[in-house]
Amino acid sequence: MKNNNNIRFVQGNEACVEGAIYAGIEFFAGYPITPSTEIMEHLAYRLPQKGGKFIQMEDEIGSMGAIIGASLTGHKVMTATSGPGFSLKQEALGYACMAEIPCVIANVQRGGPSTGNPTHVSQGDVNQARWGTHGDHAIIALTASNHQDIFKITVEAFNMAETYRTPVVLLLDETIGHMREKLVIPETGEIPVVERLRTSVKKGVDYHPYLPREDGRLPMSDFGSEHRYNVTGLFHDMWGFPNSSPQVVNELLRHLVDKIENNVNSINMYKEYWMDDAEFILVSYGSSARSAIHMAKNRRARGIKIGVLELQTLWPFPADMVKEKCAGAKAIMVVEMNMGQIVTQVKSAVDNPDSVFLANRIDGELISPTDIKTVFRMIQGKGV
Amino acid sequence: MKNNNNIRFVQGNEACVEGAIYAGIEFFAGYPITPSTEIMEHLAYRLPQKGGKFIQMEDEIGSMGAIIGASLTGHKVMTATSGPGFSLKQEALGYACMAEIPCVIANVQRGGPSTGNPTHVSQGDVNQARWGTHGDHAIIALTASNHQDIFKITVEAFNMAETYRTPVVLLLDETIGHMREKLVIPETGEIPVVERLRTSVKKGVDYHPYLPREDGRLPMSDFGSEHRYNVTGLFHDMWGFPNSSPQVVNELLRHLVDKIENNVNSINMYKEYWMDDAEFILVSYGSSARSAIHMAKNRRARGIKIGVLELQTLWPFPADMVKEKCAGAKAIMVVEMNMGQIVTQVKSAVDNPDSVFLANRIDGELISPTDIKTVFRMIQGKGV
Amino acid sequence: MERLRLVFSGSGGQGVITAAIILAKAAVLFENKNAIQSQSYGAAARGGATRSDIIIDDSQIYFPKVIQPNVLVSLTQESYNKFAPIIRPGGLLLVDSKYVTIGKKVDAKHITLPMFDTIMEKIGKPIVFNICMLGALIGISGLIKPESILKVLKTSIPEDFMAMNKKALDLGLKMGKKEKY
Amino acid sequence: MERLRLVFSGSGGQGVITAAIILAKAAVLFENKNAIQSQSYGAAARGGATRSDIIIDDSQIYFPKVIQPNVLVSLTQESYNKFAPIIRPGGLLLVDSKYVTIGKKVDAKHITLPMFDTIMEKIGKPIVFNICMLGALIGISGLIKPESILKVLKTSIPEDFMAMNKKALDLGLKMGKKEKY
Amino acid sequence: MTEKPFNFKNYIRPRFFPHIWCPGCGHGIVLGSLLRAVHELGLNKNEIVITSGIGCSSRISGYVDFHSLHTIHGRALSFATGVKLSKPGLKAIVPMGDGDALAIGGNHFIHAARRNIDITAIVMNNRIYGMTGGQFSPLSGTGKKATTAPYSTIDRPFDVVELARSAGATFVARSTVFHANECKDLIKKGISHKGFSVIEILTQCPTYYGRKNKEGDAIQMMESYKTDTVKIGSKKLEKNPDLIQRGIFVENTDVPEYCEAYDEIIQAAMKGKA
Amino acid sequence: MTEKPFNFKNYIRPRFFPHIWCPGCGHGIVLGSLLRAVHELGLNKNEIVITSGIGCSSRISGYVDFHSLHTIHGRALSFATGVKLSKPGLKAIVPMGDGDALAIGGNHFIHAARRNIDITAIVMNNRIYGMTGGQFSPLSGTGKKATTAPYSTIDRPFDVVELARSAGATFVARSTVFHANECKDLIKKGISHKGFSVIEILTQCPTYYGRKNKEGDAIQMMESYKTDTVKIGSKKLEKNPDLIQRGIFVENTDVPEYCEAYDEIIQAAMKGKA
Amino acid sequence: MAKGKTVQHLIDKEWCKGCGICIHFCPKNVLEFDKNDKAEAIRPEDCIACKLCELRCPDLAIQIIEDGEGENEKQ
Amino acid sequence: MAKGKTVQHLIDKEWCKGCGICIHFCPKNVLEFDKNDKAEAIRPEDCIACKLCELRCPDLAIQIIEDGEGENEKQ
Ligand SMILES: Cc1ncc(C[n+]2csc(CCOP(=O)(O)OP(=O)(O)O)c2C)c(N)n1
Ligand SMILES: Cc1ncc(C[n+]2csc(CCOP(=O)(O)OP(=O)(O)O)c2C)c(N)n1
Ligand code: SF4
Ligand code: SF4
Ligand code: SF4
Ligand code: SF4
Ligand code: SF4
Ligand code: SF4
Ligand SMILES: [Mg+2]
Ligand SMILES: [Mg+2]
Repeated sequence: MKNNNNIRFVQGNEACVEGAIYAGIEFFAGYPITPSTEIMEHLAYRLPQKGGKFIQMEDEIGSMGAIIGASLTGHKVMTATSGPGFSLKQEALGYACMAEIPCVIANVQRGGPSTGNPTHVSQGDVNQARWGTHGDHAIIALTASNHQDIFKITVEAFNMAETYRTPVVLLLDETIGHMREKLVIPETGEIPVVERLRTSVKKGVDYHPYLPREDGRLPMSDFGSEHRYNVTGLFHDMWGFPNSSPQVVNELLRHLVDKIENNVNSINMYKEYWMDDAEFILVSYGSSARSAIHMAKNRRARGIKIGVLELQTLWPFPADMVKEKCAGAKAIMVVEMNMGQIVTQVKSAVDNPDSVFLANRIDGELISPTDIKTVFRMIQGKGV
Repeated sequence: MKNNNNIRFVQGNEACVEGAIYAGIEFFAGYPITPSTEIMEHLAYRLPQKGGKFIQMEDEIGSMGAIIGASLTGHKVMTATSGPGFSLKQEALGYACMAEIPCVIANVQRGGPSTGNPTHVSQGDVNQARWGTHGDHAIIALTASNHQDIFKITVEAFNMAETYRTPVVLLLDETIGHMREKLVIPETGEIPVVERLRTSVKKGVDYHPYLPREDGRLPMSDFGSEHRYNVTGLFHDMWGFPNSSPQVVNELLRHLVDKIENNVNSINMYKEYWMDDAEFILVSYGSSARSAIHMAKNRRARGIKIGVLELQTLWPFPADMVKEKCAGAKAIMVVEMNMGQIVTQVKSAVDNPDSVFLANRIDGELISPTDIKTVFRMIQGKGV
Repeated sequence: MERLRLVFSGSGGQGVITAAIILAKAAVLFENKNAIQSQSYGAAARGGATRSDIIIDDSQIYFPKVIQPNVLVSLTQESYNKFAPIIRPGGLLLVDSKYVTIGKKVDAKHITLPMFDTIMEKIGKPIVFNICMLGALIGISGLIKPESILKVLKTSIPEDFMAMNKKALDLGLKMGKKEKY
Repeated sequence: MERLRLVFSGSGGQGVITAAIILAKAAVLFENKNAIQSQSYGAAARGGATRSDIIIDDSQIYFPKVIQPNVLVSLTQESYNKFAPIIRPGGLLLVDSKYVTIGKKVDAKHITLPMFDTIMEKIGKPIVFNICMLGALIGISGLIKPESILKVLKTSIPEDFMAMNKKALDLGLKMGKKEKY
Repeated sequence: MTEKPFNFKNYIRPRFFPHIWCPGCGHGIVLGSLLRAVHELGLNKNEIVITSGIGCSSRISGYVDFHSLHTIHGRALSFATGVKLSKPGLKAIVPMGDGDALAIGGNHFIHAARRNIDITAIVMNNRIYGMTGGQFSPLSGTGKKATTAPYSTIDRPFDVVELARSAGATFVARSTVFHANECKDLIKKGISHKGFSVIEILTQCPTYYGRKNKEGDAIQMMESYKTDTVKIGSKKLEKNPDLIQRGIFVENTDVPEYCEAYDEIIQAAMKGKA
Repeated sequence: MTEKPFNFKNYIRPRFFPHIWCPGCGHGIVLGSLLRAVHELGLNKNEIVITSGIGCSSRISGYVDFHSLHTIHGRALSFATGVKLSKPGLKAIVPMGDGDALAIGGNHFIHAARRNIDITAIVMNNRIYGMTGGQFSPLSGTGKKATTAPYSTIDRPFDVVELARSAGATFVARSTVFHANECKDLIKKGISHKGFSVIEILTQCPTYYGRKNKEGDAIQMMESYKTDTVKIGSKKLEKNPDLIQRGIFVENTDVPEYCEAYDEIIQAAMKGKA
Repeated sequence: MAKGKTVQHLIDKEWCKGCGICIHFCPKNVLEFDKNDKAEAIRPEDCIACKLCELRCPDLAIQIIEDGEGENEKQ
Repeated sequence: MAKGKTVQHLIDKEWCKGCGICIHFCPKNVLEFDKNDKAEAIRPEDCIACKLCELRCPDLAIQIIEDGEGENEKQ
């Protein structure tokens, strides 16, 4: 059994903080907003203990700018926010996509649009995470439904940010962020941690910050070290200098999208519950998945062949995996707390879109096993 | 024939300004950004001539705030921007959705993400217009491919903003915004102009700013007049006061989405070219549509049964109309300048998604008839 | 162990949320159980009735909210009025005699204890009211070992305050043990 | 009328874009034609070679860019070098003798005229160089009535400058008419 | 002074009372002063638009029976700019939290001041982010505790008066909720002033700032406003230059107001003068 | 002074020359002054990070052979804050346009000043948005013409020096491109200063500001910098108080620098003092 | 204002949150907490109608009505 | 600096944009436009090596090399 010191009873936001610390976070910049604030509060306390830096910026835009700057000096960085702040970060988030800056952005979702329902749960920012900034681009967005998994996907978020040189969005939600439950801090080495890939090009030899290696990866050089190069949000050549020639634009944009979309399988994380013989499948994620699992467990106990596919990677959407897992199911219910954002993806992914149903709740209350059961009964033609 | 005085030779951005003037714009706030700047420059000149107000704000966020404030005093309002500024406006745009503020936001698209390719054309912000702000919501987004149509859809944008009490996004692009062509200013009355629906509730009688009438519409009361009410970005009751009860949240969110999505047919604007007997269909919009029409016209001349469906309403996406028009086509090519944003919608809409192809260009150059022809040849199995 | 669903309710300053966290934490850290604690946030938390939900179980807990508590603790009249109706038939209702007057009974064991008055009389510090309540609850139900609570307290409050807290817990325990359940 | 595709090119201060707008506007407002004018924006426009495309036609014009111009006007060596290769076989190339030295010929009628020198000699103001160029182009091709240009100018420049502009246009016309095309 | 005696019931939306602020929160005193100021100026409720952002302070807009516009965090002044410029006959009042006004909202603050648009900004300075639970603000000052400064703050504070002055505000004043009558008078002057006016009011957040910084309860915090502040130029400053000054720091009536200046643009434009 | 004589070729990226700025644009003179300042300070190019936003001025970062970070409009100081705080050994230099620094970027400007983080902000003030083609800026001043002010501006200008001072900058200076040597000296002092330093440099945009406002060509505009400015406190001010002062307005070395202050937080945290 | 004025202390006990500000700062010690920790005028006769309590009550819970005042309010 | 120093005026005519700043502000009238409107030192002997032209050239197009200076640069 685990060393007792490694067991914690914490909020999900704190689990995220501990995951970030495990992953090696060195810099955080943020601006408080419910229900994400505990992430920054804990990091204000935890980071300097490890020699890391914490700064409360004047707003969310500045926070996003600061973490990009700090990433370029060679540090692992993160910011955290919720809906309104996530909207404000979009311009700079697009910059991080374009300039290929490793960074993690946690969005602990609350009810929107606008100021909305600040202290209530929602999963309404899923599509925004994909499309919130202007222009074509690709993004990685991860989520989790319990504290152990929050810890893990936070580590993975940092890993993927470094691996793909990209911003990674952590889509948590108010329920999971605020509730407390057990967290067992893994031993060092238990979860692999990806360190920044730095260039091995020596002083005096040309370093091309934006020329992908054979394996597609782009080693970085820290600001302050021997290689002086340029970073810009304009389309740019392999040295990082602005270039708007059609060929350069075309290649860079495809690179930005392909490096994510072509790695959908490596990026994809998910969990399965009773899926082996499932005739009915609940596809869910984040705190909704807790209710889905709860409901499925109960129904299984009554002999119904129902399973749960819990998505942890929302973007790039793992369409092939979903298609495969759902093949042959009588009905698929997507359980989410919005007007139907992932259900659209699932419908496009599966062979028979008509077998896909939405079990949702948008009123700020956590969707309950009973809510899902109601939809299930209706699908079965049993009424409510 | 038209009075010569009504014929202009102008940029698309100016056509948009003239449309706004025709629609009765009274207030504009903005911050310059290529390639939208001419809209504000012309309005700086045109508005005070009519007693209207123009203000250059400190940034795009402030501009969005200012037009919302001015709308509430009873004026027709607009702002204009491009990608980076559109990203910055997202938070306040969500406010306008939530508080149901009539306003028009022009986004003259350039290459993204980030600073991208500022002086080159793109249609990369289509999905952002739909999902850029946090939380579930619905939006109206219109576009056009020539100056006469820009004029008209600008008027329609103001009309729809008033009719549905909602922000309307005008998605123009660099090519159409900057190029000059003929514009004939319609006579007064030629295009109907929707005036703001003001409440007829008398002084002393309870006015409910957020209680839809039988016909679904919400008459407004100007700030400064007899009815004092509250406007907020929080979920709110029929008086506009914050309320987070699940029932209120649920109803308001459904109202915000339904008032748009349920009126998709009234909101839908499109044009058809040679569609009657078309075996091949080009679905396009904005400046891409010019190339599509050009190409189709040429192919028709060679006897090929090809037609063009030009979308002017992008959101809410007119799925039923597209499905109907495309039924029976051998192949459908979506012509757009992005990595495939509307093509995804078309695929979901039609019966046979496998017959839908993307003809796109993302390098900052206007897609050409030849580019489309190349894709067409490949579809026909003729190679390049 | 059967799944335990508790709701602690009261008003802002009474420490019901703290009590809930202590209880759940004790169960997790020192009794090898699973537990979940959650609470209402926002405006309601500042004025009005505060509520914290706790679920304790040996197995994994998924849905984290309590819809019908086995155990309801109410330390104000307002919270009692609001939450008494949701108590599970056959459950336990614990209220403080100074703050709550029982109205229409529900199908549950009703226990009213003079927790606040006892604390004020024997210790004089309202700040340990919540710990006394925990003691009483444990006394009644035995849902956890009192030592586990003390272990949690040891990690979270200054040494000097331990004695007072222990005393409050004991006072509660004593009162609680007298009640049959 | 056959579709006319023109490219005017030169450097920043020479007024080639203005000339393009005037020409297209004249066609639309005073000759009942359709016309489209576009230009390159951004960094390239500030330094380097400026380019403006014009398409004139009786019928509707959709694709607005000129890929291969029937008519290319180049007022700098750099722009000549850059754009000469894209001229349509059998088209017309007009350049200024002061600024451009013709290199490898293309399949098009090459006309070199001392427009700048004439202007400087007869008027002394480089500002009307572009109007002289328009005159020359019209003189050569007759693609539009000179009066239409004057009508456009009347709406856009101060009265005082009209005489000078008219003179520049006439000088161009005279030079142009001598050329056969 | 109007004849009718003051009764706040005429100016509030009673449905929302008792209000949501914590016991002893100074924001309620600011509310009282504002209502009295409006009353004494004899303003018609229909001519007032109160615009606020997000924060405990910003809740004030919901409590008053004026036209009320509760916007997004930090942007209230830009919304108010739209309100005022589009309908200059309205009185635009913008109560703001210190974070709202000077953290996220700092840019709109200095630009509204620069333009000298006729808006009255009341900065309810409790030196903390109250609504989000006690993070430090740009007005907290160094050496303070906050949930985001567990080791105490290193961030220096703005001086609101100096910032407003240098940005161009034409009326700048400061008071505290202890001096509730002075507050009222300054708010009256601010509203009457034609141009951008700023009234900074020190107000206690006992729940977070007070508790975290061991400044005691609301009463003790208000006592400190008495002891730690003086009227501008008071003799006491000589002995103790750290005292905070209260009163009117700037009152400049020579600068054109923005909406009026714009009216001249309209005149010119209508005469065709570009 | 270092021994090696100055040769700008050692500090630029020649590939991008001739640069893209218009003939006579003052931005190039600022570039020259900056390079000389770096040279005379004997700084290692690897220890300099130049961060800029978007604008003609912001293009400067692409021309210099330092680590260069070309960001988004108005936000350069926040990016630079991340650079500096995460690696305090680096010299952070941020050249900014007047719009970039004080329109969209005004908030980051005052907050960087407030924190006193060791960044050198060079405000290249041409009183116009050059890059987007001549809209007025918050430094244009009233009565000017711009593409967005066809009837002339009514917006009052900020005084950069006063704003920086009141926000807390600990080094504030002003010069003009006519006074290129003075610029260089002030930039040197700004870079050497430990804390947030602001150097405002008046620089001409003949293409838009000059042309629109009939201020003549680059030469005439530079002449006006000679005639319209004086050293701080010059006697000439008595006769003509409208003259713009040049020199060092603030130089305060008593205030802790932000990164150094944060190091103390780290010390405390490592010792477990929360 | 002379001492001994006839003054009504209207205290809305629903609104009063018991912060004690009025009590603490009353120059004449007129107010005290009742058993529910709500403000109460226990020495109304000492009141000089300075209205400081009313001005400073954060909850708008006190109104001081002087003799003859408030007439207009009655209809 | 004494007049008559031996001074080299390195002018990069590719970089010079002909703004005339160096010409106008040269205290000794050393510079003028050439026929392509690029700066040229036509009276180099009058140059006092004040380097104002170099300092003020917006295009980094002029370098003033004094006798003996720039040695380190030659390799
Ligand atoms: C864009 C955005 N960022 C952050 C928040 C969260 N937030 C709400 S109020 C607030 C600060 C409140 O502090 P202050 O303005 O000083 O007002 P107070 O509550 O202290 O009166 C913050 C950070 C938000 N609502 N929106
Ligand atoms: C978010 C955003 N808004 C607007 C712009 C457009 N823009 C680019 S530079 C600029 C202003 C340039 O003026 P200034 O900062 O003074 O620099 P200058 O060009 O005059 O040197 C603007 C408005 C942008 N790139 N991004
Ligand atoms: S948290 Fe502070 S500011 Fe907010 S209501 Fe409570 S005391 Fe007032
Ligand atoms: S537009 Fe103005 S600021 Fe920009 S390069 Fe030209 S002269 Fe310089
Ligand atoms: S000041 Fe107001 S809220 Fe506070 S105790 Fe007195 S009456 Fe009650
Ligand atoms: S009016 Fe003055 S004297 Fe009377 S109770 Fe209130 S504070 Fe005391
Ligand atoms: S200052 Fe420089 S660019 Fe201008 S003319 Fe002289 S050498 Fe040429
Ligand atoms: S160094 Fe001085 S004197 Fe010599 S050419 Fe340059 S400006 Fe003239
Ligand atoms: Mg505050
Ligand atoms: Mg500028």
